[in-house]
Formats: sequence, C-alpha cells, structure tokens
Amino acid sequence: MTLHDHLPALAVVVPLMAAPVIVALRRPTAAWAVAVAVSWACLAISGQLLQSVLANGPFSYLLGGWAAPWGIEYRVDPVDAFVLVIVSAIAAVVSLYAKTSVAKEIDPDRQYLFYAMYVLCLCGLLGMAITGDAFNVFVFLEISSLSTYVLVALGRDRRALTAAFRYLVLGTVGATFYVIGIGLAYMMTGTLNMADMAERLPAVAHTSTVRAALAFLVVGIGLKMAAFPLHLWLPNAYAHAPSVATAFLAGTATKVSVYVLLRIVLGVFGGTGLLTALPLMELLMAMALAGMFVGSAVAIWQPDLKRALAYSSVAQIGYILLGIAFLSETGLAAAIVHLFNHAIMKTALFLALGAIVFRLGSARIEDIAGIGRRMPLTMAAVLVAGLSLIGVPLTVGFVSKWYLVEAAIGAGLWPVAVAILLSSLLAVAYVWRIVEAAWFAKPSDKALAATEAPTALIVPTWAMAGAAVWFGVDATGTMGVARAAAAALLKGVAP
Amino acid sequence: MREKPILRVGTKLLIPFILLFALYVQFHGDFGPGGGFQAGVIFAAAFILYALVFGMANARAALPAGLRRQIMALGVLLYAGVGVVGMLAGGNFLDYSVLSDTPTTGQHIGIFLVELGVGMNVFAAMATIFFVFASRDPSAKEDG
Amino acid sequence: MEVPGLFNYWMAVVLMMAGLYAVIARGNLVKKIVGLGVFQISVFVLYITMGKVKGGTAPILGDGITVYSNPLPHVLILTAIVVGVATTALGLALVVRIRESFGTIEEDELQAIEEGEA
Amino acid sequence: MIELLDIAVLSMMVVSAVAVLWLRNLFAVVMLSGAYSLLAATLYVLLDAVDVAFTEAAVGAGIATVLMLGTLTMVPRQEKETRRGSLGGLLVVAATGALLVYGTLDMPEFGDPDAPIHRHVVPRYMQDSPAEVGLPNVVTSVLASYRGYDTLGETTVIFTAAIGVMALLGWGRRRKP
Amino acid sequence: MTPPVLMLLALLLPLVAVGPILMARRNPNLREAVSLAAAAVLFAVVLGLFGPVAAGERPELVLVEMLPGLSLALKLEPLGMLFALVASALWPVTTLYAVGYMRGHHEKNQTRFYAFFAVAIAAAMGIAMAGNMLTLFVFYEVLTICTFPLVTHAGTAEAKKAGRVYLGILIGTSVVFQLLAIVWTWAAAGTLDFVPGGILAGKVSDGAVAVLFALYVFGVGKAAVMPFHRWLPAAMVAPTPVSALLHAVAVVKAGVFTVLKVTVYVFGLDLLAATGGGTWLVWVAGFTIIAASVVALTKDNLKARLAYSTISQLSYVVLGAALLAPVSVLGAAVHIAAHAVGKITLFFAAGAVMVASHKTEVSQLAGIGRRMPWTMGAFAVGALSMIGLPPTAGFVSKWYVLSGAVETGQMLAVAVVVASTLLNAGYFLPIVYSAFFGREVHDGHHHDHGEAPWPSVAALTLTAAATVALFLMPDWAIGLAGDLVGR
Repeated sequence: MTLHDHLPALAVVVPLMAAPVIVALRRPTAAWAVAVAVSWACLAISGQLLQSVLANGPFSYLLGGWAAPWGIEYRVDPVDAFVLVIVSAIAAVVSLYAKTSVAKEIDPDRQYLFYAMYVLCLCGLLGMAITGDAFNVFVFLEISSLSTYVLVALGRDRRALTAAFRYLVLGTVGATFYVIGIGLAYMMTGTLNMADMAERLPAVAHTSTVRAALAFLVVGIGLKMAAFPLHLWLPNAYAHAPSVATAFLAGTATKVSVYVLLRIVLGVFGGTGLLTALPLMELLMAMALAGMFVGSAVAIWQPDLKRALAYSSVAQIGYILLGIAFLSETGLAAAIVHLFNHAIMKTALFLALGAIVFRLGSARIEDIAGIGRRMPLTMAAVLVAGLSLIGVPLTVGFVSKWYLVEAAIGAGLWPVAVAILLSSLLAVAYVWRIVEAAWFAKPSDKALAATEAPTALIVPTWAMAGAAVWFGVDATGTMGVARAAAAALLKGVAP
Repeated sequence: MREKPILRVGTKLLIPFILLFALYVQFHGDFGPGGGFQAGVIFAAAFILYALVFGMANARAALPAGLRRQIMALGVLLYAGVGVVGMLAGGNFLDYSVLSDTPTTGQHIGIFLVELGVGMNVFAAMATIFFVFASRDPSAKEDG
Repeated sequence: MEVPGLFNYWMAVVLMMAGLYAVIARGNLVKKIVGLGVFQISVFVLYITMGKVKGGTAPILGDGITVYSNPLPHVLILTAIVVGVATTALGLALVVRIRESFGTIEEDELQAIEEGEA
Repeated sequence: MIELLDIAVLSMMVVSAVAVLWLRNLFAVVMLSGAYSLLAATLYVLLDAVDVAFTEAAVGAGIATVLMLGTLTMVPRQEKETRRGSLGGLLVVAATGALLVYGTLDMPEFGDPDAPIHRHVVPRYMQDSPAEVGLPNVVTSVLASYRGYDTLGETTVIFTAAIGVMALLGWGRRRKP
Repeated sequence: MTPPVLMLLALLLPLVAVGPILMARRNPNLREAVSLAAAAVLFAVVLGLFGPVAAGERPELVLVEMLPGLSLALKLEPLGMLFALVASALWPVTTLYAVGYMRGHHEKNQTRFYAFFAVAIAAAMGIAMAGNMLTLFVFYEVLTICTFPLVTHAGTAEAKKAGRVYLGILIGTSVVFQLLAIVWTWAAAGTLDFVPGGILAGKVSDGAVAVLFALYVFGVGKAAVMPFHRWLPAAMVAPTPVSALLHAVAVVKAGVFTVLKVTVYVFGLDLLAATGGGTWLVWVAGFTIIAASVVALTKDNLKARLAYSTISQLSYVVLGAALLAPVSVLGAAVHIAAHAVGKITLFFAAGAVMVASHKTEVSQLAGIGRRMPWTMGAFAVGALSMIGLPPTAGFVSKWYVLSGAVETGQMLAVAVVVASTLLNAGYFLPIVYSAFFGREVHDGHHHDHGEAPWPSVAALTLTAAATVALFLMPDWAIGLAGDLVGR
C-alpha cells in the first residue's frame, strides 16, 4: 500500500497525533507552528481526496483492516471530500492568522492549550466528515464539541464562560439525542455502518422505532447545527469566544453538522420513504424560513457586531436547510455549495472583526464609527464579505442565492422563492449599518487612536475575502462538485 | 490529617494493593472484565487517595504536573503510534495483524499496547483533572 | 415472574426524562450537570438493555456456554461513559469558573447580570 | 429472581432520579447521583455487561462523584428556589418522552434472541473472534480491535477533557501572588 | 484591434484608470488629467466599435463561465452600441464640467468621487455590452453599489438618508423582482442569451408572460417607473456632475435600456403582442409620464424639478417599448440618446447656477439669464428638447413614439404624449422666460457673479450643441435603432 491509500486515515490521525505533541512541546511558538503545519497538511490531504474521488468515484478505507460492517469504515464520496476540503481550508487560513491574535487574547501559559484544542477540534470535525460509521460520528462529534467548549470559554469576557456552559449543556443534550436515535436505529437493523444501515432500514421502515429514531436524529443534529429554533447557544458562543475560535467555528462547526444531517437523513434514511411519508421536509422548510427571517431581523438590532454576525449565521443556516428541504438536485447542490460559500464569507467577516478587536478591543457598532479610514484594508474586506452575505453578484453569496431560487422555482414554490429574496434584503440592512458606521459616521475616540491591523491579520482575512470573490466570479468548479455531491446523495433517496 | 496516624499508615499499606489491582485489571482485561480504561481510573484513584490523606503538596511532589502531562500525551501517541506502525508494516491504520508473523500474535501485541496507551492516558488525565480541581483555592474570586 | 417485554425500556424512558427535566428546568448549574449525567446514564441503560439475551451470560467466551449477551452495546457504552465523564469534568470546571467570575451559579441570577452588561 | 432484582434496581433508580430532581441540598444531590451510578452498575451486572458495570462504578460513582464533591467545596451547597415556571420544560420533556414511548412500541421484546442486533454483525464477533483476535473477552476484542478506532477516539476525548480542564482551571489562582 | 478586444478595452479602461486616479490623490491636476484622458480614450474606443456594429457585425466575447452553463459574456448589438456611445461621449464632457464644479464648490473627497465615477462608467459599459441577462444583471448591481458613495458624497445626515432610499429601492427591486424574473427565465428557457425575437416563445404560458414582464419592468428600478421612482429625487443630494451623468444618463438610461433590451431580446415584440402581456404597461408608463410631470410642476427646487422631469421622460422610453410597434421601439431607442444630451445640459446649467450664484430654487432665478447668458441659453435648448420642439433632439424621438402610438391605434398613448408635452412646456418655459426677462431679486446674500468656471460652461455649451446636432443629424442613431427592430 502506498501513502496515497492511507490518506483517509491520515486526514484524521495527523491532527489527532499533533495534539499530544503540542502538549508535550508547550512553547507557544512551537505549538503554533505545529498547528499551522497540521492544518496545511490536512488541506493537502483533503484536496488529494477530493481529486481522486472526483476522478475515480467513491472509495472506502477499512480501519484496523476489518471489513465493514464489523469494523469501522471510512467512506469517501464527493460530499464528504468537499466538506473535508472546506474544513481544512478554513483551518489552514485561520491558523496563519492565529499567532498574532492569540498572542494578544490568550494568556501566554495557556496558548499551547489553545492550539491543542484547535487541532483537536479540527480532528473531530474531519473525523465526523469522513467516517462511515454512525457511532464513530458521535465519538468525533464529542472530540470537536469538548474542544469547542474550551475554545469558547477562553474568551476574554466573563460571559464567555456562561456561553460555553450553555453550549455544553445544549450540545450534550444534542449529542445524547443523536445517541438515542442511533441506538433505536441500531436496535432495528443490528448494524452501525451507515451504508449497511441504509440497506437494512427499508425493511423495518414501518416500525415506530425507526420513525422515532429519525426524529431524535434530526433534533439532535439540529441542535448541533444551530437550526432555528435550536440555535440558542450560538449567538453568545460566537460573540464571546476568542476571535480565532469564532472565525474557525463559524466557518466549520455548523457546516460539519449540516453534513451529518445530510448523511444521516438522506444517506441512511433516504431509502426508507420516510422523508416523504412524514412531514419532515415541510418541517425543515418551516424551520429554515423562520431562521432566515428571525436571524437576519435580530441581527439588525445587535449593538455588538460579532453577535450580529452570529445571528446572521442562524439565518444562513436557514438557507442551507431550505436547500435540503427541497429534496431536489438543484436544491441540494445549492445547500452544499452554500456550505462552502458561507464558510468562506463568514470566516472572512469574523477574521476582519478579529482584526478590529485586535486594534479597538471591541467590535461594538459605536466603537467602529469612522474606522473605514483608519483601517481601510480591514473594512474593505468586511465590505466585500458583507456584500457576499447580501448576495451581490460577483460574490459567492450570489451563487448560492441563484441556485436556491432556481430550486424554489423548480419546485413550484413561488412564495418561497420570494421569501429567499426578501430575506436577503434584511442582510442589506445589517451589512449597511456597518458600512454607514465605518465610513459615514463621526469617528469614535477608539477609532481615532486605531491604525491598520498588522499584515499577519490582513493577509488571511483577504485570502478569505478574495476567495469570496474568486469563487463568486467563477463558480463552475464549486458548483460542479456540489452537483456531483447532490447527485450522489440523492441516489439513495426513495422517490 | 496530620493527627491521624492510623489513617496514614493504613493508606500507605493500601496504596500498593490498589496499584497492584490496577495492574491486574490492566493486563487481565483480555480474559475477564477490565482493561486500560478501568485500570487507569483505579491507578488514578490510588493517587487521589494519597493526595487526600497526605495533602496536595506531597501528591504533587510524587506526581509532578510535567510528568502527568507527558504520560497523558504519551498514552495517546502510543495508541495512535501502534496504528501508524500497522500502516508502515503494510496494513491499514490500527491493523494489528501485521505486527507479527501470525495475525493472532499481532492482535495480542496490538491490543496489549493500545490498552497500555489507554491506561496511561486515562490515569494521567484523571489525576490531572482531580489535581487541578483540588488545587483551586475555594475562596478565590476572579474579577473577570 | 415474567417482566413485561418492554418494561426495561419504559423505565429507561422515565429515567431519561427525569434527567432531561433537571437539565431544562433547573436553574442551578451543578444540578444541570447532575441532570445531564442522569440523562446519559439512562440512555446507557437503554443500550445495555437491548444487548441482553434471555438466558445469556456475559460475553466472555468459555467452555460449555452457548448463549451470550450482545457485546457490541457494551463496547459502545464503555465509550459513551468515558465521553460522559469527560463532559462532566469540563462542565464542572466551567461551573467553578462561573462561580468565581459571577459569584453565583444560578441561571436566573446569571442572566440578570449578563443583561446588565449587554 | 433476576427479573425481580431488575425491577427492584430500576425502581430504586427512579426513586433516586426523582430525589435528585427534588432535593435542593447539592451535597445530597451529588451523593444520590453517585448512588444512581452504582445502581446502574448493578443493573449492568444483571444484564451481563460486566465491563460496563466495572467502568460505571469506577467512573460514574467514583471519579465523577469526587469531582462533584470537589466542585461543591467552591460553590454554594444549597440550590436556590427558582422562580421560573417550568411548564415549557415539562412540555419538552413530555413530548420527548411520548416520542420515546412511541418508539418502544415496535421494539423487539426484552431479551429476545431473534432481535436484529443479535442476528447481524455480532455473530461474527462471537464465532470468529477466537480465531481472528484470540481473546476470550469479546468486549475487549471488539473494543480494542474491531472497533479499536472508536477507542482511540475515546482516548482522545479524555485527553481533550483533561487539557480542557487545565486550560480552564490550571494554575488559575495558585500561581498568582 | 479587433472588435472583441475593443469591447474588453472599453470595459477595462475606466477600471484601470481608477489606479492612477487613486495614486494621484495628492495632485488634483494630474488626477483630473488622468480622468479626462481615460474618458477621451474610452470614447475613441467605443467610436471604433461603431463602424463594425453599424455594418452589421455583432462582436462577442466570453469573459468567464460564472455558473455552469452561464457565462459573463459581452455581445454588442445596435441598442447597446447606442447606449455605449451616449454614455462614453458624455463622460469626457462631464469630467470637464466636474473639474470646474468640484473645485468651484470646494467639495471634499474629490479623489473618491473621480474613482467611483470611473467604476460607474465601467459598469455602464458592461450593461451596454452585456451578452446575456446574467451579465446585464451583474453590471446593473455593480452600477447600483458603486454609485452609492457618489450619492452620499456630502456625508450629511440628509445624504445618508437619501443613500438608504437609493440603495433600498434599487437593490430591493432588482433582487426581489428582477433576479426572480431572471432565474425564472433561466429555469423556463434554459438560456439567458439575448436573441432577436426573444427566448421565451413557447416556453411559458400567456399569463406567465404578463407576470414575468411585470417582474422585469418593476425589477428594473433604475427605469423609475412608478411606484418605484422615489430613489431618483432622493439621489439629487449628490454633487451635480453625478446627477448629470449618472442620474440623467448612465444609471437611468441603464434602466430603460434594460427594459427595452428585455422587451426586444428576451420576450420579443411578437410574443408580447400575441399574448397581450405588455398592454398594462401602456397605462403604467402613461400614468408615470403624467404624474411625474404634475409633480415637477409643483417643485421649486430646480434639481428636484429636473428629477421629476427625468422620471417622466424615462417613461417615454418605457411607453415606446410598451406600444410594441417597431417604430415606437425605434423612437424609444432614439429617446435614450435624445433625452441624455438634453437632460445633461439642463443639469449642467443647474449646477453652474449653483456654483456661480449659490441659487438652487426656481423662484430665485429671475433675471439670471443676463448674468449667465451661455448657461441659460443652453438651458433653453435643453428645455426645448424636453418639450420636444425642433430644432432639438427631443422632437425626433417623440415623433417616432407618437407615430407608433398612432400606428397601433392606442389613443391613450397619443393623449399622454400630447398632454405631457403641454405639461413640460408648463414647467420649463417659465424658467427660461423669467431668467431672461424677469427682474433680479436682491436678497442680500447673493453677491455679484458672472458665469460659472470656464470648464463647466464649455461642457454645457457642448452638450447643448449636441442636442441641436442630434436633431440635424439623427441618422446614425436612427440607423442603429432601425437595426434593432429590423427596419
């Protein structure tokens, strides 16, 4: 076997082994260097995986050499390869940004722990995305969750502690719901391997146990992905976490949960016919629409920009959920491409906010007044990513919106199509509030004292903002992958 | 607790037996109930008992923070390392059968090593969690 | 005496709900953590119950024994217990920090303090 | 006999769970939760899950209780009366419970040897693991080998929790003058 | 250079100019020289395209495949050529005017002004040359956003409020209506290319044609069809060169241009005529023409009056399209050019008055013609063109629109055109009359003054001359517009 054959395992094992190495090393700079190396290695591995899955079709990797369903199997198909690339790409860019920001926001003697948590979180997220075993998802979910709680709690404001605690409680409830759901499904099928389970579920699809299992899985995953109205943990967690943690989590954590939802609901339960027999898609659509409007509307009134963008995430998750709820190839492709697109623009925004916090010590709307002239590069990145959030053409947000609307029209759901467009107008309101404050307001005292952020923060921020334009101008690549992924997912869904 | 010699002597006598039991659990897990995880917890329990009776300072001297951290890290690395060795030996990650000429021997070696890794990690992690909690000054107030 | 076929499951459901209720409705953070523990252990009971085979023994192979209970749920729950205690430890660490920073561990009081800061 | 014990242990668990909910003295609550763990461990023994019972006793009743007691030295021992009506909580719990009970209706009966989980996947563990792995304790075989990857993850979870606790509490006050 | 290269050049040149403009921010003379040079070269480039297009060539260029199966592509046809010519010809003139105005008015942030101005021109070029509806939409939105800083240039609370209205209406209509219509078109027709005769025939039901057409018309907020016209008066807080070029030419013409383009190339006149999907628009356009004229009559602020006049005049183009007669569409196309030169003259004059005398209200203008004869003379020419009297360009286009109305027997449209002509005369002629024959009012604030700075006067003289020239030599415009409808 060549190294290439082991890539699926390495994608997870490399960050996993990096964590103890970081703890053993302890020196902040060394810890950071390891985190950067690992993130970029994961990106390289994920890129390779995506390339080979697109070229040669799905393949699996048997951990411990045990055949599925007896052992644990890694199954790489276009969907999870794409998610792997998203997560590791965000991690790679954010890792470069981390050194300067972490040095300012975290105690020196805790920095190595921060980086250890960072790679563990990455490891957990990648593990969830690549595995083909339903229980293994739970294990890696917990790795990522526990590390996330700590990352959030390391924020400077004391409210970070309560935010982390609430996240811990709700996250654990969500994970336990997931375990209940998997337990019930396991009980009726006798297997934990997702592919095997998908094969065996249709025979028992009529039982109440399987229906209850589906319900628990949807609620459990819904909690982790912060789908409205299960989003209560998210705004505070994002608002008070350290800048680096917020940027990383906003780009990755909820995305991977969405992936798990896709994998479980469509991949595993798709063949049971329950998706159409139960009003599940209608429920998801209602949650999505409510999230889109409530999230955006609340975002308009937030005095703290990190919170505003956190609520915007709730709305954006609504878009993703909506795409799934159409249960059509275009809709799914829209949802999947929006996973990528939203990850890029939200990371860009939170990185830029991190740069603002770096200089001002705050990201409140009254403090950023007039900052546009003091930190032109940072604020230009905010503007570009903000336009993308609105869905202005030539940015990634437009691509997502386009396909969502197309899917809504394809499904004949005209009011939904209008709702998508209307809700994007709410984004204009909260983005433009920032624009007006930054460029057209009288500078605050804090802004007057500020200068442009250090290059080490600007470059990663602009890497993301640039990507938001790049993949918005030429979306053929991302849409191609998203379509392939959507087709692969829909293959198993019973009509 | 300085005035309770019986407790101290009793504890000193008890601890070796606890450690022995932990080792038994560690290595007998293949045949009966037990394994690295339970052994690690029991091993940690011995130190917790020691700390409770002889005080945190003594316990910390017996098991310094740096050592705990290294054991903890080493445990994880050992487990994952076995997997990597399996990879290098031509199998998949965590394939123990390739560790030796006969698959079952390989499995034995692999399971022994990963259980050891689990034991080390759990022991050090549990001890660390306890020590950190116990070292916290109950009257401490942080101001933000 | 025969236990009704689903008795254990129902009891597990009752236990789970008690735990979940403590998590949702109780304002004391320690109580929430304890409630989470109760909730999780009850789920473990569900799993272990499903692994039981009538007339079986513990899945340690021995001569002359033919019926064993199912080891797979046991393995899963071993993992889950560890995850549970890890969560508990982290939760308690947060509780300690919250107490030190806010001076209280009651949800209502915390919310009041936070609203004052927003 | 086993059945009677089963009922008795489960009933005691219900009692302690309700008591945990009811009592406001946190010390008592923590002790009860320890007892709840021990009862669960007892139940696991009855259900042939000796490894799990062992772990539950060591972890749930042991370590977790010690940690909670440690926490109680730093926080108030008494839970305050909450003003909040818990009607919402009650509704959520009732709905969840109802869903679960609904889910149990089509479950295989307790102990049914023909249940799907005993017919699929597991038979190979029971029959072939002596030849493939060579250990009498099938739980260990599955844990460390067939599903060894889960266990690596579990080890990582513990590692994460430990360094997480260090990050949150480590040296906090002790180091500073 | 081949036509596709020229098209690329026309798109990129203004964008490239932004760099030097920003770099020369400390040297106003250099900065403005760069702007002027870029404008002049752009006009030359567009002129270079005129020959081939007039000869029947339709140069194409794919920029990038944006979405699978959907490219950002350029394709120049007669209507686009007409729009591109008008916009690029007026950019150098406006820049010349702006040099005088901005300096005379001591405006702040002039570098930002010139930079975003150049971007706006690039966007207008993109709209003119768009090869499909997606490309058009992209540049349409770019134009909206890059003109926002120009509208809010003053930075006052009033400017910010106006900016919100501007952005809210333009983004709101384009996102909710236009984008929906475009995606719908894409879903139904499987293409967004501009094809003579349209792409929707046989793809959607008759009822859907009417709904879709409405989505397009109201989705193009820049066409200022009522009730989505409020942004245009709001935008008048911008400096006058912005009002002149963007809100009399580039932005609003982009709007009516889009309506025309959609009518001809997406639906096709035949489909709309056959399904009756455009009938309602005659009413809406007619209403807008009359209502806006009436409002203009009540406005004392000169720029506000001009803004409402613009709203009214824009709907001539929309009316021309809605009549669905080839000759009226031809008239609509010519009106894009005719109104452009006339209205920009009026705005230039209004701005010149403001710079020289600080007067902004119609009632203050009595006697000003004697102090500023060039300015008010040009104003008179522009006013005649608005009314549609010879010897000005407005007469030509109005003639064709009216012919279309008569030809199709739509007496309502005939009545609208006649009535609005009277109204136009009613709100323009008194200004001209009192400027030359009225008695100057001395209120103590206004000092003696003469003409505005010479660059401004030169600019408005040029455009006034162009207004007359277009009457005398309308063949090129009529030729292009004739190609559009195949006559």
